[in-house]
Amino acid sequence: MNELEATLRPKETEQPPYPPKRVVLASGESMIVRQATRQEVPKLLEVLEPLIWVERDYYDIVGARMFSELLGWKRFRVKDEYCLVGVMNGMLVGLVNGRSLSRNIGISLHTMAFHRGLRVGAHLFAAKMEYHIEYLNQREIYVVAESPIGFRRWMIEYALEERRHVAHELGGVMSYALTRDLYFASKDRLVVGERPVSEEMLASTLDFEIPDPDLLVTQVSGRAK
Amino acid sequence: MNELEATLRPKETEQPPYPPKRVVLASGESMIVRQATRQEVPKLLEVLEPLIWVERDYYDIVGARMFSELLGWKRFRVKDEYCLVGVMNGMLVGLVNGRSLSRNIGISLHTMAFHRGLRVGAHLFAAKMEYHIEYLNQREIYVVAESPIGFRRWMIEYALEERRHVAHELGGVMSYALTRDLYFASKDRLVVGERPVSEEMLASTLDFEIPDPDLLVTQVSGRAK
Amino acid sequence: MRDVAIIAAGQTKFARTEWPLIDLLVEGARTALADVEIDESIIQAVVVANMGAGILNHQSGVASAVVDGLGLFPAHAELVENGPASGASAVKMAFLGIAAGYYDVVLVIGGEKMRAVNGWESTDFVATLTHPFAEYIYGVTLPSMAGLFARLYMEKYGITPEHLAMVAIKNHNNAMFNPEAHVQQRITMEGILHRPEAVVNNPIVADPLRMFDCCPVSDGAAGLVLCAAERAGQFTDKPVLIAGVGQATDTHVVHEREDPTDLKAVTLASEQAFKMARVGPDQVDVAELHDAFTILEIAESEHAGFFPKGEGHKALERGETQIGGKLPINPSGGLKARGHPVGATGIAQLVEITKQLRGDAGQRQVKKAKTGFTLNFGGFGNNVLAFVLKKT
Amino acid sequence: MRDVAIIAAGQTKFARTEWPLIDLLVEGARTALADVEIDESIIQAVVVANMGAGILNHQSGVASAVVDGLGLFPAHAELVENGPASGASAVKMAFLGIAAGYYDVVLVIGGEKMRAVNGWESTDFVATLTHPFAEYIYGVTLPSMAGLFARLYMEKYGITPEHLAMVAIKNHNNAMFNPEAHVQQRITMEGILHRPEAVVNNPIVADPLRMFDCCPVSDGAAGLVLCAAERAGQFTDKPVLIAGVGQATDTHVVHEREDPTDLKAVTLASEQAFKMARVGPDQVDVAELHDAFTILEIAESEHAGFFPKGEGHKALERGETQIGGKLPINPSGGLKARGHPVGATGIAQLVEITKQLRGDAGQRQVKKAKTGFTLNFGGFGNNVLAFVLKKT
Repeated sequence: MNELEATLRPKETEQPPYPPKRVVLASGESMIVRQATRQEVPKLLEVLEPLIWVERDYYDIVGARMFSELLGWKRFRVKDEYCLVGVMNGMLVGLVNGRSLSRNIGISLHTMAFHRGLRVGAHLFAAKMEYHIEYLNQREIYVVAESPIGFRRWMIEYALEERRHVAHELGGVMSYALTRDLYFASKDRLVVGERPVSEEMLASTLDFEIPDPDLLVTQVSGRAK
Repeated sequence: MNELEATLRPKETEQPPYPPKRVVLASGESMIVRQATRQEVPKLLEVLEPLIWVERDYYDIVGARMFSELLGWKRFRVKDEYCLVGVMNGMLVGLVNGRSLSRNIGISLHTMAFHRGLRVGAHLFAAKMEYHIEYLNQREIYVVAESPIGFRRWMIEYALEERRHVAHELGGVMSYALTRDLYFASKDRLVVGERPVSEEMLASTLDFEIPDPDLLVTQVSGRAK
Repeated sequence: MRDVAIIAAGQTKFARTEWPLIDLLVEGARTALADVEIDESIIQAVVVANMGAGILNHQSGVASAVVDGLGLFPAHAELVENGPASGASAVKMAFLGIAAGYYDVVLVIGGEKMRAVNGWESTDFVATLTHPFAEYIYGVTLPSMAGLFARLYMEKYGITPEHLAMVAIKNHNNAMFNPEAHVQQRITMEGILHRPEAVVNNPIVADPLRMFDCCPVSDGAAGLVLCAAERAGQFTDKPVLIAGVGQATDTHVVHEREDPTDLKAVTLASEQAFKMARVGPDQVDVAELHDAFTILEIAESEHAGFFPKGEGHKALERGETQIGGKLPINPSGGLKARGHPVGATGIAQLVEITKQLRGDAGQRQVKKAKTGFTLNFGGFGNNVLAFVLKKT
Repeated sequence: MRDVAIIAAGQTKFARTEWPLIDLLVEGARTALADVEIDESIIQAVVVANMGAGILNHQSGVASAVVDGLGLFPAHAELVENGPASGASAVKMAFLGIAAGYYDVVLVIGGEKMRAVNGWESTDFVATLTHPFAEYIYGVTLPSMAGLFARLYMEKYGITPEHLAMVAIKNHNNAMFNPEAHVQQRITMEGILHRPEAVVNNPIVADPLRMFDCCPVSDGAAGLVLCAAERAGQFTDKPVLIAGVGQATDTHVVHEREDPTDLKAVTLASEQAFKMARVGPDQVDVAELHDAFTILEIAESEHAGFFPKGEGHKALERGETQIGGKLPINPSGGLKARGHPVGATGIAQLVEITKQLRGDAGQRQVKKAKTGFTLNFGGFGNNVLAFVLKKT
């Protein structure tokens, strides 16, 4: 690493990993939630790319931001970012990302589900909160939403606390916080799954397939085939 | 007048009278608009009294305020107030009142019509504006509305100007102003009628009848008979 | 197809009321039911006509609610919506159920609670019948559309503002004798058009249409009891026969019509009704037309076949459409003065003709009326229904 | 009364779509029309079923707009609203018009564009069918009402959450073979009820009802072409006869019912339909019931007469209501998995039964189906329609 690069690259903090877990979904199928690696980022970008044109429900902004965040992680331009993926039957069904702002504060970035009707997004968002609170041991996580749906789901339904003086790094809007208290109050109905995950199961997630982009756009945009 | 009364009684300014006019309505009937006298106030109060309980369209607050304003005029507790009545076929069909705040500024108080479908209210409001601008020669009139209907009709449809720093004496809400320019711009479609009114016609308005209170409440409240 | 008769008819006073929608509809139904001695348990179905329950009153399932209000379980119940022609459509539906032999007795009740919202909102509400992407989004309203239509029609046929005023004056006069009319106010040509005061008395709404060219915004309900003709004699000695039912649609977007002054759907619906009733327009003794705007009464009187195209205003001039004239139009006061609670109108028209044919129309009675006609104009002429009624 | 047959049936895929309401309805109609070779100019009327055009889409005059979209002028057109039973009501209206001999060929098209609004708003929209002053203002929603009903019903008859889950699992399985179904997702008892993950997989919506006990919020349209049976042979060699049509209403306010677990209107409507069709429930080979909530499929299967009261869940346990069982219920996936665009549902049920009776239901075909039954449940059981269809 040359000197300039060292200046441009944020210093990373050593962080405990997210231990993979298995979640049995409504269908009886298992979804493995595990941390993604930097090397997997190009594959994730491929999934996100077609979504950056889908205006409905703000998929465009969420897709584009997640694209740039993951790319930032890959190119060493975001400090302490991580990404969790959900893999079911060898297929990528969703991803979430976030980062640490400091020792005590986590930043929730984005959540995307590519399979409908099995609450993949709910499980992944919960896993993200679990990581920040239970493994990174942070005090609270700053959360914002691009879409009204996200706002209703997290800010309102989980009664997140306002942080009037914290402009979230995603666009500078006022932050909401998921605190340790809120997390543990909701944990029973929010955070599920089994650990450890067998070596074999984990191995099945390593070379996951990604959803067909056309089908994906059709699904999320509601456009007729 | 004793000394105390002189203290309690606002000093009145000599004001030019409103010259009566005749307006031919859609029905072909004539409405005479003329200034009411202090002596006529009790009769006007009698008309207003039942309305102070009609919540619909804010008849209650308009009725109660007008009642107190006219009573204030009668009991010499309001400075420079006047009232115009509309009389058709010997029957009171509407009234408006206002007062002068100063040499240059008029205050629009209230407008009430007791006959539906012949635009009595529109004619009377216009007569009030005519009085302030053309006879009292004022610069502008401060207008507010209690009801959304009034607001739409005057503030919006006539594009009255905002007077952000003038709290109207009716409740302290921000005032809107009808200026001389606005008046003359709208005069052609607002202010009509003929002068002079014959002695005979004027005489026919002197001992006007007042509308039946039950019928009046039914009309304004929309309650089924 | 079985013959169907009207055995009861009634309406609430059209007005601005404080009643919620369901109460209004129930009251309208009660008024109709009070017109005949009938064991209410024989009513097998209730058809409700309404256009704005969702937009104006934030309600659905209205027909079921009306059955509940009337205690008519387990009577069948549906709401029929066809814009301002909802009333006639509901009557057609009830008619078909009886004609089929599936029902014997059906209550039809139309109503609208329009003054639940302010005037701007009610204008917007009615505008929801226009094409959402070709008309509505550009801010078109029904008065503005009628204004454009009036301008064209007047130019084409030499109609003057005075002719429009004549319609209004006539209908206001008629309504003086209709205690259920919303507007009971005589008006004069001088007061609404010729005096300088007319600019205030009768301001322009959508040039060339002025305030008195437009119907008021009313709350109200009207109802009919329909019965298989073969059983009608059990209930009344003056059943009125529904002899003809016609309907036609036209393009949604008005500017897509080859000739916007040609109200094709009015012509077709009227022809169908006359054909079914086996009478011609010349046999009609009294008609209720859909004068939401004065120009429409003139245009419809021609398209329905009563006068040649471009001659309606001449017949009006000659007084032929007044009570006492050759063909009295809108003896009730019409939409113009009776009022136009949209869901009620088509039914109120039939209520009026029923009364006229029975000889029950009081001071506005058209003499020797044996055949009557109604025309209910939905959308801007894109869904029109016509009925021919006969005295039995 | 003339016999009436279904000569064409089709539906759009139920889903979340980007189509505006009218486009959706037109597409549903096109799908039905593609099912038969017919000169469209012989279609005399279009009856549209829809509940929420006003509230969800700020539109009125929808039926005229659909005629315009299809270019079917001057066909007659009306919209029929009867809450979530609008579809069946529209079919009844079309049926009556043909039975009367007034029409020969009628297109019925039901649809709803529900995802024009968010989930909270669509829940509120459906709640507008409750009593405005006795229910709605207290914040009652349909899921909450169904939750109360489920609690009572389960207690009375010993029904467990597993029974409810069985309905959901069965209907989700059926929908796997229905390409038009909104939800195509197998679910398991373990995943939705017994695993610890079930708290997230299947959260409680209105105890005891969980997410998978409730139908999704869908956009979609479904259509039928109805024809006088005597002419049906001209168009198809597999006409399906509308043999019975039944309907009944009940109190608007649910708590005014003597026994809230007694769905009187379901019983009466079914009895009327069976009586008219001259068959009994035991002769039915396949049924589509209104499972907006899983508990309703069980309760309706009893009230319609298929099983004794309190035994519906036992028949379910025994697998009798599965495809291949004694009486397959909701082979289409039902409202639960096909989806429930409210105005479309009653018609989609008839589309499914038509396909079943024709033998066109593909992998979900019920063998030797000759007689079918549909039940469309409006309000919370205060306006219910039942149909009996027969293979010809």
